[in-house]
Amino acid sequence: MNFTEILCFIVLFLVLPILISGFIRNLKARLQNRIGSPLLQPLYNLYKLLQKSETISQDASPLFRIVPALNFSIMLILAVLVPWLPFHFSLPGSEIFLVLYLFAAMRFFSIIAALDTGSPFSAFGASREATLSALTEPAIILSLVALGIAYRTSDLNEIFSFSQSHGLMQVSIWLLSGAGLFLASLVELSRMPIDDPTTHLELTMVHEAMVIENSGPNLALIELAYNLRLVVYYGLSAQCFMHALAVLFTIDHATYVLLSILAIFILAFLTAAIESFAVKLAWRNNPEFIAYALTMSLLASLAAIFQSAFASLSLGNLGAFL
Amino acid sequence: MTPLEFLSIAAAVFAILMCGTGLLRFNLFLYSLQTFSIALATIAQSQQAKEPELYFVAIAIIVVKALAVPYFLSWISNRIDARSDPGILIPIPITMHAAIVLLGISYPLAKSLPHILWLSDSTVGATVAISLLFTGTLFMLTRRNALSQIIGFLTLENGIYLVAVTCTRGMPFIFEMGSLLDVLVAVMIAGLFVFRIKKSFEHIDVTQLDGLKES
Amino acid sequence: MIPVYKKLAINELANTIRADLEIEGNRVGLVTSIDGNQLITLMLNTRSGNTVLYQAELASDSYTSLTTTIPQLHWHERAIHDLFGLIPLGHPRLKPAIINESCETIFAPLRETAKPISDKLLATRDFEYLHISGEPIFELPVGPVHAGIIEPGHFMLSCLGEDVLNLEVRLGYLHRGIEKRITEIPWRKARFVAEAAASDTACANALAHALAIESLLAVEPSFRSQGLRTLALEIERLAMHIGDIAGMAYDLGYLVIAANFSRLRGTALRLAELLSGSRFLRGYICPGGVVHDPDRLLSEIQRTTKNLRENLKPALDFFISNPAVYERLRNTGKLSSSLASEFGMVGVVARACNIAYDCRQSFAQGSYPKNHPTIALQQEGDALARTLVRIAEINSSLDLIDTILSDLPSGTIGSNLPVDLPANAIGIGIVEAFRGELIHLVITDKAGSIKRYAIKDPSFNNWTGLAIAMRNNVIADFPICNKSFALSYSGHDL
Amino acid sequence: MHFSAPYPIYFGVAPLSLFLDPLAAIFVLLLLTVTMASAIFAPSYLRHLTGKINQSYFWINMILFIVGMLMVLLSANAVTFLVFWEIMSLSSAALVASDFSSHKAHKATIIYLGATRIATSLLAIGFLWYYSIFSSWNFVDWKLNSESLPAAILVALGLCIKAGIWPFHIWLPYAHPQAPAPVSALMSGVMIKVAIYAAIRLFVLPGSGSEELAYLFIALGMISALWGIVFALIQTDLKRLLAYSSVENIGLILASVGICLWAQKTGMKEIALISFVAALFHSINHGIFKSLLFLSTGAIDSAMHSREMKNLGGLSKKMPWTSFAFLVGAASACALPPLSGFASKWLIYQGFFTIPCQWHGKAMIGISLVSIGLLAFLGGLALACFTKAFAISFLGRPRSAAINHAKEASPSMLIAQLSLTLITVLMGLLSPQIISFFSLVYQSILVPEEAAISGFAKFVGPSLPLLPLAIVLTLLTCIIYYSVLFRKRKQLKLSMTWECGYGGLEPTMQATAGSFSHSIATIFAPILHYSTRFQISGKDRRHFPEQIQVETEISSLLESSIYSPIINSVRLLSGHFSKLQAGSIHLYLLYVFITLIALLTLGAKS
Repeated sequence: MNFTEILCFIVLFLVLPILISGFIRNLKARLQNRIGSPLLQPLYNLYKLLQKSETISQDASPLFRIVPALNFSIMLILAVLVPWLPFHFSLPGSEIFLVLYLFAAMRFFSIIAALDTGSPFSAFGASREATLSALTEPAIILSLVALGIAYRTSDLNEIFSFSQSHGLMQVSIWLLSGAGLFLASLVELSRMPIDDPTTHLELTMVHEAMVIENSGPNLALIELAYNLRLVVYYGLSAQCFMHALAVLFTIDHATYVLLSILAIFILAFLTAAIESFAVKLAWRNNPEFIAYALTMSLLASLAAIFQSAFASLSLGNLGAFL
Repeated sequence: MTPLEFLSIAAAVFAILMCGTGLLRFNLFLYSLQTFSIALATIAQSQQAKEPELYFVAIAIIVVKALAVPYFLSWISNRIDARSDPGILIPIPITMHAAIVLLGISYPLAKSLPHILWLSDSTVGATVAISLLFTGTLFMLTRRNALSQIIGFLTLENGIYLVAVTCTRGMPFIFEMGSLLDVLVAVMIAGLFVFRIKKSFEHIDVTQLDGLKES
Repeated sequence: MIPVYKKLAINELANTIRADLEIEGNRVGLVTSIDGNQLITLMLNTRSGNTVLYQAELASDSYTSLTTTIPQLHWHERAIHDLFGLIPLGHPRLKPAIINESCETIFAPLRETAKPISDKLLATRDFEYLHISGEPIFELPVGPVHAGIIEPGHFMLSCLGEDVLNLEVRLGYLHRGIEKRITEIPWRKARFVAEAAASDTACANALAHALAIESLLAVEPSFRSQGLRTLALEIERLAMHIGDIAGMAYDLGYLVIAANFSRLRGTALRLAELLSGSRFLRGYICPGGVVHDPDRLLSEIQRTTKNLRENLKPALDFFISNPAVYERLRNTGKLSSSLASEFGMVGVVARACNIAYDCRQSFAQGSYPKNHPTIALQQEGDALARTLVRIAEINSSLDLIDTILSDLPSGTIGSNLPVDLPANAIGIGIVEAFRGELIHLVITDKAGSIKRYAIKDPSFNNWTGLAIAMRNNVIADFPICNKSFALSYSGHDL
Repeated sequence: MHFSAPYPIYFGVAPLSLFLDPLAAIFVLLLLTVTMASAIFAPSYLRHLTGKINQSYFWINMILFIVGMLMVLLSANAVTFLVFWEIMSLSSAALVASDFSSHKAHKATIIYLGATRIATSLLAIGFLWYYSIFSSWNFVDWKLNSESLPAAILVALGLCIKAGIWPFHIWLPYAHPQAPAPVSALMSGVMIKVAIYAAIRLFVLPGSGSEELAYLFIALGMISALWGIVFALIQTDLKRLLAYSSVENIGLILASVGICLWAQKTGMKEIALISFVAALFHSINHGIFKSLLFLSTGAIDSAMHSREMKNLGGLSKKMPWTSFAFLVGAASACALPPLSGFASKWLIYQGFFTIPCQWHGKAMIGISLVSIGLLAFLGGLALACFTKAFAISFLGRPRSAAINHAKEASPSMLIAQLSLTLITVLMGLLSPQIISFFSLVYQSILVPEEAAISGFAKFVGPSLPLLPLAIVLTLLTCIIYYSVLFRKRKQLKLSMTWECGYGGLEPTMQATAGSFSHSIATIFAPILHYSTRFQISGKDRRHFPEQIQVETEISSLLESSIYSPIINSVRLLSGHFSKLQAGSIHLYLLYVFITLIALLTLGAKS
């Protein structure tokens, strides 16, 4: 990795989280024929929140204030470990299970922080988060494992480097994994159709209900971590789609980088469109939506196994398989 | 992997996704996509096998099965106010995962098929064809709405067609057209039946049709 | 209209009401008191359009609760308790309804001042929830101030996980003393107070007030003004229903449709502005007629209606033909037909439960006798049924507006009213507001001034329905249930 | 490191024979660590049980129990094993019964005794069978081949009962909560691992592997894991929750053992190594963090005299150190990096993941894919389970008045907990080193190819940079906390939790244990038999219910539809048998006579 790439990474790392969430907000407004807030509104919000003083519940334990900082730092580490942009730090530890359990750690702490204040709203937010994440976890792991099987490694950096390409089967693995990740990330990020981030109704929310007791700089950290999580998830699925593209066409690196960023914006656009045109699911129907994410990842792993089967066919050990 | 196989895998995926929702209109949309990819697969096959009349078959499939039939069925579902299917036996998401397992199983099955015309690269096609048969049957098994039964049947029919396209070099043109016409007529008649059932029973729940055996 | 007036002994009252309710088409309109010395009960017959007013004198501050045998009176009795300090003995849910419990003692604003409140009434007014026992139950307080721009009301949901087992509605934050105020001002000014009872129902309230006063004075407004009044009422219904659908779409997360309907509500409100000069039709209807003839603007109104209809149709189709909307609303907030009639639901809620009651037919006035719309009925009683009823009513209102506009009788718009109200008279105005049956009851004293002015908003009946419909739904369905009932807080609290 | 010391003491057929190899040494180390912690913990813990249990009775049984376990781990032949196994089982049963007054303890002891009886008899039959095949009591002589497979399966079932594997786990959630906390820690932390140790010694160490046993272990293990965590999730008693969570973890360990057996059979050296280390490491980890959690629960119990979550809440302010220890234990149970639970769970994942990557074995690929998905799901459920356990007990507002009088546990109890906490953290941070040490153990016993070992070491090191990760994480957190939050501490306002303007929320207005897990429980309603029971009373129930009582019920499908019918029929049968025992001498003489004739005829035949 050369200096320009590191510079690009840092710039995108700083700019994209704000820009993407601003973009989604603005686009949603435009789809409703409103002018909408400026693209940098999330930044202004963060600035405002950082200036504010903070009110916390008298029932809260010290954990309550440590968790936002802790979660944000986990998120920073994750953003470096996960290859969500087409630049690769060859850092150790960028490993499927480690990365996913770091995400799980964030969830663990945010659930605990939500329950810390003893607020009934954050309580059911936490309960929902726990339920949904348990259902989504298999989908996320399996879509990454499918890629892992295809490349025979659990190292994400290796998976997302362009080591091999095997034609259309590879394309389908990438596409299905990308789709699985994207659908699962909609659940993970509590967006439509699971959770409506724009609604004012505290009763229907997941993420917003969990952080209902947080305020000021504390909330700013949570928002920032959320925005970062959003781009990391979207970036990862965008990378999946881009790899599918790269199997089909030869693209030079600069174009590839631009296209990757474009892909993230396209996913953001998709989110905005879903949030404008989709109807929020009833709570009991959420598993049906998550089932789609799981289906995509299962199909991806099936495709990966098929591909291995073909690879082994070409190696001549067909007998071992049949 | 050839484009034919890629497209047929897409068809299998759409068929499996179809199992995951009870919303009839979404089912029909996915069915339409599935048929569309099968039609494209036919075109790919026609190029590969140099059989130009398959072009016409593909176009006919698109017009009849991918557009007309779904449109007709969605019109009926609007008319009789049937929008979703609650499912029966097992929860709808599980049906979808079962369909994936069946897709996995169809691979060894396809390999063990006595090959009429053994092309090493059409194993995937045969796998998909078998999985479409499975998926269609599973769909019919686990749904209670009469319209879903028709959709399941059509999926099954797609599977049979795909066997014909991938495992043989396609049936004679006239048979294709004939069977296509049959499907169209069958759907029309089934649609009319659904109307009648709705009129005489006030519902189109096939699980409750066992009440008929009394008379 | 003038009700038939009957005097009863207090111990006969319950039996009489029950006997009356046995008869097809009879329902209880309103139970209240005049000055704390008696109970009056307004019975309505929805078939013949006749009304009966029973009056039963009270010997003391307490009486045997009617609720124990007639469940639908529980809210009325709570209101009487708040307003007059009368105690219904044996009432299963005696707690503040109209005046919030933060007024720690009963001050009974409508009570005859001469009569003091006995000491035992000065008990605490704590709002006792129905506590559900069991380890896993947790309670979720919501409100009174909500995150959206809505009126204050507090809800207590007792939940098991996501499932709501019980909903307690706690209102009374908006009590403004409207009923009291009307008796204190000259009757000619009263219409401004009356229509402020619920501002989104301003037109219906003004009309009910006008009808009540006119029935006292035995004045018949001109045909043209009757047509204009019906027009105004239908425009209000149209605008508010569109607004409710927009709210529903918003709660469903269907943002594009929500934005679209919100815009169309603006168009409907523009119709109101063209007709009356006020977007919410305030100050338009007065006893004796209407205040302003939109003669030149009628063609403009016609054009806007046509425009609105054209825009509305695709939006409505888009909304309701979406199977996801359909599925989301179906079986959400289900209210059984039997419970709905036992608790005396009115309006959209009742019609969604297959109860064919529409004041536009039962108590037709204005242009309704000539061309009343068919009653939009649904069977299921869920949020979907209520939405479908609203949509049917939007369409019928549009038709009605067109019909009225096409042959509006010519003539004057107002008539001269006598200076004084008759003494010891009773007048009622019953109007189908967009939420349902709205009743204004005027009783004058022997000097001919208003002694008691009672308003019964449709929400008054329907709040109970919301609490029942929420049972066994999930928490996340509460906003949708609430929106499908679309109840008024201020109309209830008065 | 081999050490063998046969003694000329005979148990009828075989000498008392002990030996210590690295494998046994690791388990002995676990035993000693947990024993140490429990011993430090016990004296002040027992103070709150004064009057309920007899101290000398407790200590005698405790020592017997520990010695029993130690000797089981050290025994070199089957007879020694069985003798000390019995001592271990019976003394632990006596410990479960230590609270004489409690009816629950009686029931738990009976169930536990029944389970251990069956386990011992299965083991005894299996061992005899083994002996008849190999004509030796020594474990080293026992091979795993097609001939000895039935015996192996019998032994495996016996061990599964002891380990609390589905469907034999029934005794575990009764016995563990009833025992005093130090004993639960030993039982859950070590005793059930002894069964795993025996499984490893008997089935893995022969080195030949077995597919049948592997499939049995994987199936039972994964089912136990799912079953255990689902049941753990809906418990409201902390100790029962922990007991069920042990079922989950032991299931994962067994599944790993299964993978190891499969890999040995099919010659996948690397996978065998990974899953062996995974099983071993997770046994040790689980031993430590589960003991820690049990001890912390014991500390709560001694402070509050209750383990029901409905009485707890807000304890973190009263018992900060205990709550810290519990938090670390819970995080480790959720396998959060960089704690020890993660490292071993990671290896379990890798065991499954490597199978499709190596592209070997048709059915196993499917199984491993499903298992990975299931593991992820289990991870999510464990997260829900332990966030619930920690947050409902320690966070929020007090749910009962007793909490206001709660005090931090005594120093000795804290030392016990915190030392285990420290071990958990250290084992996580040093996991690459520990893992390579464990792989050496495997090497020293089984001598696999060098290539597998070196490949494995290369693969673990960079993939698990937990120590640098922890350091970076801590630094980052401190920097962010200091720069964003700490600076503003002067502006910090304390206020009530948002209470809708009502002035103080009631204790019921916060998450309850039952509500938190309700959504997931309804998903699993079919296997949990989860149902909600309403009792509505009042004069006019239709319109104005006056009292609503809600209870959720779970009854395990296994208990209701398999075990109780069996127990009932046994009871019925034993009723019939009791008629045989009429008390008449003549009747007994008749039995003797019949037996004599029967034996003579049998003897004549052979």
